[in-house]
Amino acid sequence: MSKELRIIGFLCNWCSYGGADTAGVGRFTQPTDLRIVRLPCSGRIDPLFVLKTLTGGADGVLVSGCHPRDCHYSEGNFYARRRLEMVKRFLPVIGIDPGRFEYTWVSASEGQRWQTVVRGFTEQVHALGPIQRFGKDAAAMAAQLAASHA
Amino acid sequence: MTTMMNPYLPEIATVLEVIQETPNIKTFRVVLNNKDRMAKFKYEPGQVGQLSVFGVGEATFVINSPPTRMEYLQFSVMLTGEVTSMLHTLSPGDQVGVRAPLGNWFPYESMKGKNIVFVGGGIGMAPLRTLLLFMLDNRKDYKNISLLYGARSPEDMAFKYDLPDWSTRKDMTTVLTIDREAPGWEHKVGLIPNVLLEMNPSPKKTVAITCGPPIMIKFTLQALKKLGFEDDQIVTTLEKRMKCGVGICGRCNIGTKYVCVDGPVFTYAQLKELPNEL
Amino acid sequence: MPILDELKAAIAKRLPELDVVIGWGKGFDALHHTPVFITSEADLDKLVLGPLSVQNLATYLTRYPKTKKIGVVVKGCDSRSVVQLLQEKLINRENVVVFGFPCEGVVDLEKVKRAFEDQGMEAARVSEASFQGDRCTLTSGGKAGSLPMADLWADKCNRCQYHDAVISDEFVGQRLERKAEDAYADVAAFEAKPLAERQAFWQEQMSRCIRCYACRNACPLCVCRDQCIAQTREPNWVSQRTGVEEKFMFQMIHASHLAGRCTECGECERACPVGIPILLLKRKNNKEILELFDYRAGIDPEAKPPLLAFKVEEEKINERGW
Amino acid sequence: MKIGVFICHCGSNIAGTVDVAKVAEMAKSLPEVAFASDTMYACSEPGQEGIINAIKEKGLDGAVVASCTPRMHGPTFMRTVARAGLNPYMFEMANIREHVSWIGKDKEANTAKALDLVRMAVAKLARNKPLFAKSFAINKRVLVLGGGVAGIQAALDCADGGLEVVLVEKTTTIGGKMAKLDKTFPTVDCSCCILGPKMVDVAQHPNITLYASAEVDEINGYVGNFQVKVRKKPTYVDWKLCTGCGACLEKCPSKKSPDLFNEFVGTTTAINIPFPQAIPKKASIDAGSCIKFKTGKCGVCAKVCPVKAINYEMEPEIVTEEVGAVIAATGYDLMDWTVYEQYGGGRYKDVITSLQYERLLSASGPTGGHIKRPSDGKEPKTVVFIQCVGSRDKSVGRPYCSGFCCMYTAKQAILTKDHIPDSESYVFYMDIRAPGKMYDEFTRRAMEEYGAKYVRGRVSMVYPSGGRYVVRGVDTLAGTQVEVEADLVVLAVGAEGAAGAAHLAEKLRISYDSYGFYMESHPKLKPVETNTAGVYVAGCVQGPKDIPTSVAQGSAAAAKVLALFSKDQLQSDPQVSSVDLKRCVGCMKCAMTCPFGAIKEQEVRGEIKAQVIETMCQGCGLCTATCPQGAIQLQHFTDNQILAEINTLLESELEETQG
Amino acid sequence: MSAKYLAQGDLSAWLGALAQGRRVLVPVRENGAVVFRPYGPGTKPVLTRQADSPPKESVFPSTERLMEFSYSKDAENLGKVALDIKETVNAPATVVFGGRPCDARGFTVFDRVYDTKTIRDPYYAERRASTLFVTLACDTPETTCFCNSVGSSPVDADGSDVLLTPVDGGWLVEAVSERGKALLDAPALKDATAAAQDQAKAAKEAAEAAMPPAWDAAPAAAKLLEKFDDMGFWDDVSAKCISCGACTYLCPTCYCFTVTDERSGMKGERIRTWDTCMSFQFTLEASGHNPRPTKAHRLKNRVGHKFSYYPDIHKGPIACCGCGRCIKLCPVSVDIREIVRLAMELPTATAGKP
Repeated sequence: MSKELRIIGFLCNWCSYGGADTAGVGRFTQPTDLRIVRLPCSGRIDPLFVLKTLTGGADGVLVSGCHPRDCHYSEGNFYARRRLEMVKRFLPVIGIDPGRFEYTWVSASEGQRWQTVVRGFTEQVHALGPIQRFGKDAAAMAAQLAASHA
Repeated sequence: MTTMMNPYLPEIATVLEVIQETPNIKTFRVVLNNKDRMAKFKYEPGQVGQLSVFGVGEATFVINSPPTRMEYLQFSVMLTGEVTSMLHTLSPGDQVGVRAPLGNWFPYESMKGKNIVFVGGGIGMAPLRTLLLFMLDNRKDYKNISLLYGARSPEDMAFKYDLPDWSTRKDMTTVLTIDREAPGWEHKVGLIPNVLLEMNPSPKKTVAITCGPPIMIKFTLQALKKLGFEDDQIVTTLEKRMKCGVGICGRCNIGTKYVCVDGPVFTYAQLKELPNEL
Repeated sequence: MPILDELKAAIAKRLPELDVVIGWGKGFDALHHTPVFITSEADLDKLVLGPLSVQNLATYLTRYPKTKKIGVVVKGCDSRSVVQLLQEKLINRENVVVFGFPCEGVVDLEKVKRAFEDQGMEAARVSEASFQGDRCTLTSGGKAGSLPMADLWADKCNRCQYHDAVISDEFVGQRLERKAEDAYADVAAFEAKPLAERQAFWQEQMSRCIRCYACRNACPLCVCRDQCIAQTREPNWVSQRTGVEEKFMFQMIHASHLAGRCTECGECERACPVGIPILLLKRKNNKEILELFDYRAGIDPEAKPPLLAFKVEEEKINERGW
Repeated sequence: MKIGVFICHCGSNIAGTVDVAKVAEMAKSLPEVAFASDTMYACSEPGQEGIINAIKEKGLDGAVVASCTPRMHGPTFMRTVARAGLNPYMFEMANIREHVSWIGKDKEANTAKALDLVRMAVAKLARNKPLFAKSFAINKRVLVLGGGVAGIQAALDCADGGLEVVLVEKTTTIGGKMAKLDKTFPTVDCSCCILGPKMVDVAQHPNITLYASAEVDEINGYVGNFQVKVRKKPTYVDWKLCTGCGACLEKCPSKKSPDLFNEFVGTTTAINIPFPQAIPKKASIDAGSCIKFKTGKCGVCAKVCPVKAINYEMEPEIVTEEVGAVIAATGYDLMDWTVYEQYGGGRYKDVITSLQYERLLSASGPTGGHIKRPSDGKEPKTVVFIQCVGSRDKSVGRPYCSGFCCMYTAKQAILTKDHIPDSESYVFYMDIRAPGKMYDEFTRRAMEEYGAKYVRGRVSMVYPSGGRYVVRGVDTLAGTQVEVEADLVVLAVGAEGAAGAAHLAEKLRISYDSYGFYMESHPKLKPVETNTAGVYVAGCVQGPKDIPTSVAQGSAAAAKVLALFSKDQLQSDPQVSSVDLKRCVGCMKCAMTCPFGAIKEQEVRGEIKAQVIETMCQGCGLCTATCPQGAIQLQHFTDNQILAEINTLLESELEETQG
Repeated sequence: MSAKYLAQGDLSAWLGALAQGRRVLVPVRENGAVVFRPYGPGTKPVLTRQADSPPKESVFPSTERLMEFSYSKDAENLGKVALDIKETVNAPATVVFGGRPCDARGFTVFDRVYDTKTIRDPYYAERRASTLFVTLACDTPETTCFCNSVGSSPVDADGSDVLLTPVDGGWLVEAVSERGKALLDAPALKDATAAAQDQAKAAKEAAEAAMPPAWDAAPAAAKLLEKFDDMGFWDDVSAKCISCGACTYLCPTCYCFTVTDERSGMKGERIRTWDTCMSFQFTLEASGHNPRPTKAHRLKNRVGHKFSYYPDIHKGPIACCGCGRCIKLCPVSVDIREIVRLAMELPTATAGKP
């Protein structure tokens, strides 16, 4: 794969972080782009973390929690599911490809699934390439567009 | 081209010593890294400075060591917000920014030859300490000096290292008080205004200087009035949110007066002239 | 009886039990109304009503202590904000008296400005304005011009589904019972543009932002106000740096905090002194909320906001997700 | 703040694919880092000593250990840091083993990634605050839910350990599934004879309060201090008066009531006592079939009752119990096997469940221990047992093995031969799973001594033919189609969570799987704990298991409760949410989403503010993600800490754009 | 030097010449708002009306870096961290073109605070020195204009370097300052005819006559102080205020700021940004105490500062240029004219409480 891209993962401690551990224990090889932020629960994820991360220049954001109904805190991922779905649907309007953000569920035992998720998402983000950033990149783009319209 | 200094640019200084005064007050003794500037550093008792933790911000504190003792500049910091909590993590050797001196100072010239009564509460003792030490260092210029210093409890009493000297000196009277009885406490127990009334200082040829939390100031002023002090015999020093410290940024004004340049020291007579917006 | 007189009568009737009634009065020129605060019957003379009554007065409700008795005059769209505030228990039903009326719509002053500018007239120099039937007539700099109202209605009025207040204690006039369609065509049209163009659009628009937070403070549902996380260091979501991404972050905060709550009164966009079309972001969320949860905010005071609720089995969210 | 960074080699586990020395060297340049080094095994005694010495010598305020997953050694190093005199929460961990060294071989990429993870940990730690646990008193009473053998064992062990026990049973008697069994494997001893005495112990134990015919309505509170509302369902018989004499049963004219205890094999009277050894041995009326309830006339039982215990007006009663811990032992139910159309979907009277067969075998059962076909009461000569009906069958959504069926089928084959010596038994099976002590020997006895014919294969169809049933299947060992004409077909129906288990789990705030089985805290190391402090599981509520395992879990759960209650005070986890009162606007959205009811309103100087009940907060952070002002922050996972981690990763790029 | 004449057709030629080697900020339309943007080929300045944002950013950017700082560690002792600060003054040569007299005059209010005998704000002062104002005199007032009541006029040249006055087919171009004179040395500018000069004079007089009658705001200084403790008054006049910062940020004379540190890793910057006295945070102290806790207190400070404290401190001048943007762009039309007039007990359009 080409040069590493900046992919940030937000994982719940009980299922998905454990799933990533399980993948490690099983030596399930994964691309190295992903950096994981450990949180207690997917319900802890303010959708703004996703937006802040993407507009701040990350090329991809991956959220993973316990499977619905398996939340360690019983309801956290139910709320997360709605909020994350909303943020995914929101991205197109601010000009960010929704493929740069995915949320999914991986249990602590699903090492293999974690590997599949990381591989798949990393590939997906690489296919989209580096993100165009608000600020410098987009300013240049805006100028270019303005020039072409003039 | 500019000849004047950039008023926003702090001097870099090194923390020499950190003293845990009370559970939520720490004192920092700092020296400017530039030895020449440190040697030439001039200020007056009551002037304040801005301490910077770069990356967090600046906050204002009175320089509570007197200009007569220039080994270091001393600031006492009570834990309240972001800057102060960051300051509290500092240890000797750490670098800070200092913008000082700022503001006006205690009118010590006009106090010469008079009796002086200091009334300080809690962290409000800090500015009084500067002037008190300055006067003690120029003892002959002043007549009787008395100090009433109160805190909530013995632990909340700052400047414990000064207290033995102040309590035993023959050339001043010191009364210490705490709000409620505490084991091992051998001084007064009672609220400052009440103890002040008990002390019953004469207003004759006397200046009272007071600083402390707003509620204490309010009742201390009442007590001083009751004792017969005139408005211009009472001096206090104010605290406000400041940013620039040089009268530009526009937030510390009370009507026409900017606390950072016109203050922080005001007589009660001056305060009464100001609009009511403390 | 003209609606305005009916409204005055209705307010006069309820005024004795109220601390204040908020309505609209004449503004600084012929093209402006401004909120008025009625505390006595004499104040009733100040009351006006019409296509210039643009402000959503529900925004004032949360600025009073909950115990104050407040009357508020609402357009259909404004009434939804009241419902939303009730739903979130941010106001007490028994302490709010809602005066509704059939709202024909309000003008978009920006449209007025531009349309008359095309006729060589400056709206900022208006001396007279009248709204009769379906035409708006303006006198400015000694010249008079007239335009069809159809060109001047605010976008939200053209797609309005709630001309009559959805909640009211006193409703004056005949209900309009009119309902336009709103298929979120504006959102769809914007999203049809290339991705980079969308981002560049915001880049350009937000570069004008002066961070005055008029959008937030005009919003009837931005109830944090003094405690908004856009202005805190703890937590520190938005830095004071100059970048557009920092300014835009607040718009994402606003949109995110309004998801499932926004009643589309459009005050954010109207209040913006530099004309940034930020309602689009909230409309986008509302479109998705409607699709996902079949929910519109500000209709049912008993409903639960969709993002403060969940279903174990979500019908429209793919459980396995990605 | 002065932070120490310790990069662990973990032998070659990390050092093999991460340049640990380089990570340590680069960590030295990070903000706040005053010390950084690599260490062979950070978790070893010398490794920990190294950390402690560095903290003391360099005057560090916190430590970052980059090694394995915090789920493994997080607590270890928190204790290390505490031993060095720091608050244990002044610690962060970077997972550079499971998340780095073990999943990639590119040393350069791994090293860069490891450094990033260290940077994130340092950025987070710089914003950590010391946290302190709070102590609170506990109520040393325990609630046991379910009076099956696991619940009975748990209740007795707790009671013997000196605790007051509240035992709540849904049906009118304790005993559970075990009471319905005729014999138990592999000893073939009488189930009721070994369970009976334990049931009597429950009834007689001074520390046990038994609520039969009762369910839990509501559970509030937290470990050490739960408030439980128990709903006592009306039995229409005043149990304080009833002596269990049985006079009412004899005279009851309504004899066609469904017989719950006998698994609907046969019928019973509308007022009944489920079985002779029932505890409590009290009569109760099935209002659904009682003539008095249906028509208003009858009242025979009331007339014959010598102690006037009958009360047709009885209402449900709510009792509130305060306990400090809960053991859930609500067992299992059989899955609804009628989805198997190929086995008649419930239409063939002589295709029955194994549990119904137990009742046919039981001397106290409806047939008095004589095996009779339900259809015509004849003694079957050919009995076919079909295994794995609703187990290991993805087509009906039951992929798991119910565990105990192989064994009881062998037992039932043996008992069939005992009861009807000239009978033939066929067992269609997939695999024989008999891993217990003396288990495999037992199945062999069924085959070898008792002549049960084991056919390895699935049954594709059962259909009636001339008063018998043709069972068509395949013998995968012989590779042939098999057809057996059977008089009786017994299905080994798989187990699932008991009816209502999901609902109860929600009240207990614990998670459960899609089959209704409760999730234990850790499948190996915490088999009877749940993720809600103070709530334990025992027996089949967690998953199918046999009697000895259920009993062992009952005892294990009891031991956990006794250990919990060995202290007078509990300490709350300090990693909870906290409200900035200055910034809270009192919208209470946090309380709306809190899964634990841990946030309540409070009034501060006339304004509504949120307040976290620290002992109830479980630290999920949902409230923090909900609060629009960010006024409620989950300690240790504050917005600023997470933002610091994010910003650290984006930092290099951020610096380019600042204006 | 005598006055020059700029024909409408020569406007871009002159702007092009001015833009050689400096940035020229001109009012342009962006999505309905008129804002100042750097001039480039093809830029169409909007000269028919007042810009919505004043050219305040030219001299006083909404965000500016005051200094950079960096930390560095002692290799021998990581705990020993050195600090370095670097002043960052940035003053590009600039011409602000097409602002109105009120816009240019705004900076005269800054000058009395930012560059005095005792204190000099180098960031401001250097940019002020590097920025010239080519101002367009007004002809017709907008409904929110009241410059003539605060000591100015629609043709006031105070604060400008060059003044343009509309005449037939173009503008009369007059240098106001010495620095302005240098700008007139351009081929696009022709010597003005006497007729043009007369036209300009007439235009100026007409512009002044077109203004609504002036009311002298000077007496407000004392009146506002009298009303300081009358919170009922301030509650009434601030009732509709929603506490945003549009009025202050769009005000050519509002000069308050805040200072914030931003840090990434071992380095960072201390920046100053516009701040608004209408915001709760402006005076919020770390203890939670706020001397201006309500919008009434804060509005009092805004009006008081402009019409009372500033004139008091600086002996006369009002810190308001009468541009009317705070009225025009206020989402709820809070009208500072009305508040001042109410305080002065003068009649107001709405007669009584606003």
